[in-house]
Amino acid sequence: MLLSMKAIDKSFSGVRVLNAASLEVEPGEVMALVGQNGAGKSTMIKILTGAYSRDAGSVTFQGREVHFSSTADSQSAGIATIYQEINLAPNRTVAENIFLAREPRTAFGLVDRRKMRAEARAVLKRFNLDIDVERPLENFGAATRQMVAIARGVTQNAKLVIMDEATSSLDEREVAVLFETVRTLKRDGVATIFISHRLDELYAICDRVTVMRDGRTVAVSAMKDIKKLELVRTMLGKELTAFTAAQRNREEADGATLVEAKNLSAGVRVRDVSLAIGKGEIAGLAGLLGSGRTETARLIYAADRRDGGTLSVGGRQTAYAQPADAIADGIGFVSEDRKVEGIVPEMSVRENLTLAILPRLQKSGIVDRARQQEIVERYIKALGVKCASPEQPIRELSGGNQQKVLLARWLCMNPRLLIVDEPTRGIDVGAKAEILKLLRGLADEGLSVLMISSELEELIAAADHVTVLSDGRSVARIPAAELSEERLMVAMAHQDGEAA
Amino acid sequence: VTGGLALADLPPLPAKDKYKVGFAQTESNNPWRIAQTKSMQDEAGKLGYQLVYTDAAGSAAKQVADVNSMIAQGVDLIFLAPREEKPLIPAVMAAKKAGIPVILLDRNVDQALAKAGEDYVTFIGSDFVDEGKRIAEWLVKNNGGKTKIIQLEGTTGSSPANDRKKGFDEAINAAGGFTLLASQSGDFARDKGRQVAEALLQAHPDADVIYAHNDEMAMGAIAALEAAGKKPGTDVIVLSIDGGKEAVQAVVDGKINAVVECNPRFGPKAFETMAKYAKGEKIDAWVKNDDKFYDPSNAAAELANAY
Amino acid sequence: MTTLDTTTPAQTPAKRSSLIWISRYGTLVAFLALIAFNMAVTPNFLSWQTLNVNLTQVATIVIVAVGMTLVIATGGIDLSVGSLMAISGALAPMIFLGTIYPIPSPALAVTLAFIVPVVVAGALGWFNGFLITRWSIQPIVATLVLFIAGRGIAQVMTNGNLQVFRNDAFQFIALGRVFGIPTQVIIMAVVVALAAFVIRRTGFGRQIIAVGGNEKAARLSGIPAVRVKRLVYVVSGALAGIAGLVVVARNSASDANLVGLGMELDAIAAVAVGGTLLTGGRAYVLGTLLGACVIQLVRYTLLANGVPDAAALVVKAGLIVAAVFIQQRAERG
Amino acid sequence: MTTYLSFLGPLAPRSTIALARLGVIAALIALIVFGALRYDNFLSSYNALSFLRYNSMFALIALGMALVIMTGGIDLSVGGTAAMASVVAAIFSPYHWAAGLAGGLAAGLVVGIINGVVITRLKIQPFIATLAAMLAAYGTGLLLAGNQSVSVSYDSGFTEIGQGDFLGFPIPAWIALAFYIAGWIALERHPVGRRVLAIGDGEATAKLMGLKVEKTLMGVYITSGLCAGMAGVILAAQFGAGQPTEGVGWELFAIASVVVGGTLLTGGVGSIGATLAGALLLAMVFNILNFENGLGWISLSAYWQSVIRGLFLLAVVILQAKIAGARANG
Ligand SMILES: Nc1ncnc2c1ncn2[C@@H]1O[C@H](COP(=O)(O)OP(=O)(O)OP(=O)(O)O)[C@@H](O)[C@H]1O
Ligand SMILES: Nc1ncnc2c1ncn2[C@@H]1O[C@H](COP(=O)(O)OP(=O)(O)OP(=O)(O)O)[C@@H](O)[C@H]1O
Ligand SMILES: [Mg+2]
Ligand SMILES: [Mg+2]
Repeated sequence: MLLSMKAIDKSFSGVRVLNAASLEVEPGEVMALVGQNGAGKSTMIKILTGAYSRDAGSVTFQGREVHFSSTADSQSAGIATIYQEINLAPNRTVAENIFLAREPRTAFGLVDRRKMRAEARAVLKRFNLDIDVERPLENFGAATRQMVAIARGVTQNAKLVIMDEATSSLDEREVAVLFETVRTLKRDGVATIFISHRLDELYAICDRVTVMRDGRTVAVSAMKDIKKLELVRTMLGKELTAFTAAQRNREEADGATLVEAKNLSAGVRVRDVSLAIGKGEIAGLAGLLGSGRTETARLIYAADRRDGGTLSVGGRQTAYAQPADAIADGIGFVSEDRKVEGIVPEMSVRENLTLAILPRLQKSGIVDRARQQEIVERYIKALGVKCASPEQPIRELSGGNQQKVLLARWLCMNPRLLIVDEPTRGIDVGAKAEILKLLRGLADEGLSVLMISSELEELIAAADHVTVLSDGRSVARIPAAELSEERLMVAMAHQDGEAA
Repeated sequence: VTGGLALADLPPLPAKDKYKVGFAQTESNNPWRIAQTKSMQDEAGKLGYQLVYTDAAGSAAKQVADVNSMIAQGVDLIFLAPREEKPLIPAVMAAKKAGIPVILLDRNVDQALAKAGEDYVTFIGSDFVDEGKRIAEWLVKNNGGKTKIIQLEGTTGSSPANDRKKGFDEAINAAGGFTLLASQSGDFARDKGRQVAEALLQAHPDADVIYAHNDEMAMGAIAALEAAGKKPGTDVIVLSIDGGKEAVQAVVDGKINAVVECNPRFGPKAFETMAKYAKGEKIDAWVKNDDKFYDPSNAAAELANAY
Repeated sequence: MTTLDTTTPAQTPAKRSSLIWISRYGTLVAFLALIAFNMAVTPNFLSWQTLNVNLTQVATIVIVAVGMTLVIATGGIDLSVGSLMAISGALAPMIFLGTIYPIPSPALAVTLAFIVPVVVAGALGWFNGFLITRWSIQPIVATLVLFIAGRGIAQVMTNGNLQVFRNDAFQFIALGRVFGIPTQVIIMAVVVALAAFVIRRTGFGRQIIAVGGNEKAARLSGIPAVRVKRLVYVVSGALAGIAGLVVVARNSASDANLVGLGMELDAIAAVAVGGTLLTGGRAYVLGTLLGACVIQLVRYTLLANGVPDAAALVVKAGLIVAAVFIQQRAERG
Repeated sequence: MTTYLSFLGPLAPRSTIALARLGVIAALIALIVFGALRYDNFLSSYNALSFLRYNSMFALIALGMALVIMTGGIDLSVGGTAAMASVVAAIFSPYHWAAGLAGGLAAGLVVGIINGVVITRLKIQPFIATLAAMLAAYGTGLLLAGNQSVSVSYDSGFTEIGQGDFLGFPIPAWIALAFYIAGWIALERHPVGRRVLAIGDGEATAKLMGLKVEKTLMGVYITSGLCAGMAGVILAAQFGAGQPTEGVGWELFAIASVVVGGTLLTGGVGSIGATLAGALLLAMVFNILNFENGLGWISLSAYWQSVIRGLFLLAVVILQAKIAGARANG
């Protein structure tokens, strides 16, 4: 037994989030850890690594009872962790981030910068990532940052690598590379704890699975002995009725175009993007990492300034100066990085949820608390946000629940167009299906949605048509009828082939 | 130019029509300093001299740097109002080494380390210890049975605060019969002086003498007394140092009982001394300012002359 | 609207709001401890006059510190408050004494003497906000500009000279009483109440907190971050202006060299002791009031007990750390 | 091999900070040229050397401040610490010059340790912790000094530390230079520098990455204390006295230097060399103002001087912001 966590209890200000939870990992095995949003997976991990202290229970690692008081301790004991919220230093370079706290040294004890650079490059090459390792990390998007975090994790010569939703912002090719790495680690006898809400991934890579529910460990099983449906049932504690919920209800849009973007461009990342979204349509936006999807969405939302191109919404040419204008025009935007661009951590769930509709909640400047309360309660219930109370600071919520609150922030304003950038990132299967179903339902009522997702499966299931970007250009528009993974992959790789 | 024996080591000052002189002021955050600076500038203007003026903003170290920049600019003579006794020694020595005579204004430097007539020309000014002593002596004579004292000190660590306290305390102790209820810093400022006086009067309602190290704090103390429902000058004796117009007026009004003058108008005497030195006359080691003393007996008459 | 099956019912609501209250109790505990100490030790402590002295002395700090609380809540800081006090304090007498331009009607002169300085101070506050938002200059440096130059401006305006005056109408702001309560104390109370209300109940208050908590997210949620920031600096500037008026009125004299000197540190300390994080995203106006009272009481205690200045500095340092520590402990529960 | 990020190549300069550094150095050179053209004797060795001698103290505290700010903290206690250290150094100076030196450094060390402990153990925000330390340091200095300046010994050789020369350059300048070289190596070449900056990027994150955050913070505040202590020793040695009331406003000077040097007050980004340039630049303004007065055309009052200093600071930070902005949009 490499790791054994037994009867772990943990409460946060009186609310119990772990209740006699346990987790065991054998050397060299890949252990899946699953559960609904807020089940306690991340908390379990943080207790293991010493980021949190436990209230009760024991942790045995490599046969010895351990009591890590800081992540530095667990790291030096041989546990490498890739946390759910990417935790890296944005102003440091990529190379520094990979080697922070264990830099290669020269004979004088100084940093061996050349070696660090070379090694960083080599590691990233393994992930097909050919980036300038001397640039500050903040210059890169969520996916790249995630890859860097992974690179940092797997190069630590650890006995145990923990990946808390490391794949949530990766596309399939990157996931494949990651799995290759995990297999290599496995061959070297390194164990992995793999947390993910994408169940297919679990079947692809994991040996066993531990299921948590409401702070308890409810099942441990070999991966091959548990069917997907049963796994879901164990996680949710009930049947999942709406697993394939996002069925298209209409075969084609009714013709009225809501958004028409033509030849958008900005900087080097968006060069020439055109797309159109009909009223009541869910439009997908697909592309490889770095193809400019997020940037395009931000241009439409006026979060960034565009250099060229035209945008019309509802038949009128628009020139929003800032997001507030877009919002006033009925556009909502769920950004891909909830920690940096989404939540206001110290504010309560209530405040976070109603942030975008503040102007509407005011009567002569004063917030109408009763209405606010009512809206908040409705959406907490509708999306199944798990929180102690609406007054709980949002930072205390689990990642998936934070994501739900952010979705609610936009749904409650009844937008005409909702832009969602990786909307189901970090959301459990149950909730994901329900969110997709919800979006579809809203679309049927007339909402237009622009959905960016790295999960092709999800796009295929939900979108009425998908616009494919490559290298900052829109290269294809695929109607629902023709959507398939192969078709998308081919389109996405379009210019890639030329560049290589 | 030949001087007396005492001048042997001093750099000479050639006789010229126009000079470029430096004036290294300590700070300019109170009326007294402002009056001093103005007096120096006016006099220089009158004589048609060029005055290089620096302000050390209350830092002895910066003042040394200021003097150094004057030396670099090659002034003929430096008037220095030293912020402190000891830390300004390097400035005096640097000027001497550079062949530039220095005249000290209003505060002296440590006599163990630099000597008037050897290292610098002379010191023009009053004696802070003596000021404290003079006001104490007045109190001893005229206290009318009032003996419980609150002292508002100047900025902690500054030499006028230290000296005015020293002179006063020594004289009061020597006389006997007085109690110093409290002695706290009011930073030479009216607002702070008032706040401190308010608090001290509250803690010591029996106090019947307030001695402030400068006019500003005395005015603050008067405001505090009035707020506490006491009559300044009658219920409580108020004493001050500096003797600016406002304070002398307060003496006339009966709100301050006595004030020792510490005249900031150095200009005429400073440049006069400089002229004498240029002529090679022998200068005393200490050119004393003769400061007035205002009390009800002369305040009305002298009011017009107060600075 | 499509509704969903809720997966998990929300857990038992914890008493969140009471937790926030406890965090304020931390400062309160420190405050009460000081009062108890004084009752035991300081002569003549329990009297109306003591209360009066302390309240009038703390009023200006509180007025400034409330503005500082808002600024800090947006993640900024305002070092220029002391200098703005000096400018406002220099301007007012110049107006009613007719130094700038003789105004025949005394009533008009006094009215202008109230309005103009506060507006000027607010405008300079806007300038701070402008620097910060237009060029993304860090607040501590942007306001350092006026910290240095502002006092210089006040000194240049008055040539450094003291302005002494007697003007009952103007000085009502500091010497007057309404129902027996000193005017400045009333101003303080109104400012505190207003700010507390704005923070808790108004949209603007929420915007301040959101901008301080996560500016990017706030902007993406349609909050005009730039405008919010500029506005809080205007408020901070204007409040500093009011405080400047109170100080000069109280002293019957305006000294551009000294009015508001060191105020920024007092105000920031009050904010911190009151439990507002200097990193932004939170604002406890009542906490700030208590924090200022704690600091004032510490000062009073040391003075009244004759602790020598040098030693008082050390004690004050210890007490500030202790107060903040208690405050934080209470908060962590 | 796919190179789907290759289009990111052409973005020229590595970072905003590099440009800010250029900005401050350009401003410094411009100011020197301005002074040399406008004033006689501005470039005289007398002026240059006394400038360096005096401003080495400020350079030192700016160095400590820079490190602290890079972690996202702030140290308001530097002025008070320097004042107290000068008193301690003066008190010990009669025994041996080294005793004075050690005494001053020890005083700085103590304040640094206290700051570190209060910040990392009691978890009190740096602004408040060091504000309190500033008060306490002044108080202690005044108590030790009995409210007045304390003479140093002129016999033990202690004054050489402040007044002496070595190879034609003032010893304080050599000391500051040595500190800066050490600081540069630590920050740019030693692993500890990466740690300092990573903490500034986000303390919680740094902790999760397994950095010994508290230890590093401790070290940084101690370093700042030592720098202030060294400045205090120079203060005592150069002016022949321990001065308990000196140092007022030094912290703001240091903060301004650091920021002008392109270090972000939010932490995570910074440069040692540019901090030095920033300190020299701001100090140069004082020097220029003194010379301007000497021209006698307009005798600038102290009041105008502060207005001009404020405007100068404004110009420099706007210049830097513009450079940074141009880069961000380009
Ligand atoms: N610092 C905290 N303070 C208070 N409550 C917390 C804190 N951290 C986590 N929680 C609560 O603990 C519960 C478990 O959270 P955790 O992050 O472990 O969930 P998770 O299983 O990782 O969920 P997800 O799949 O959404 O990431 C949640 O209800 C969350 O609100
Ligand atoms: N300033 C920058 N300098 C260098 N690279 C950058 C910069 N900004 C973004 N990038 C990279 O360019 C890519 C394009 O970002 P964008 O978010 O537009 O694309 P995306 O298709 O949405 O990718 P993602 O999958 O990361 O969301 C990002 O992945 C990021 O790595
Ligand atoms: Mg989680
Ligand atoms: Mg993206």
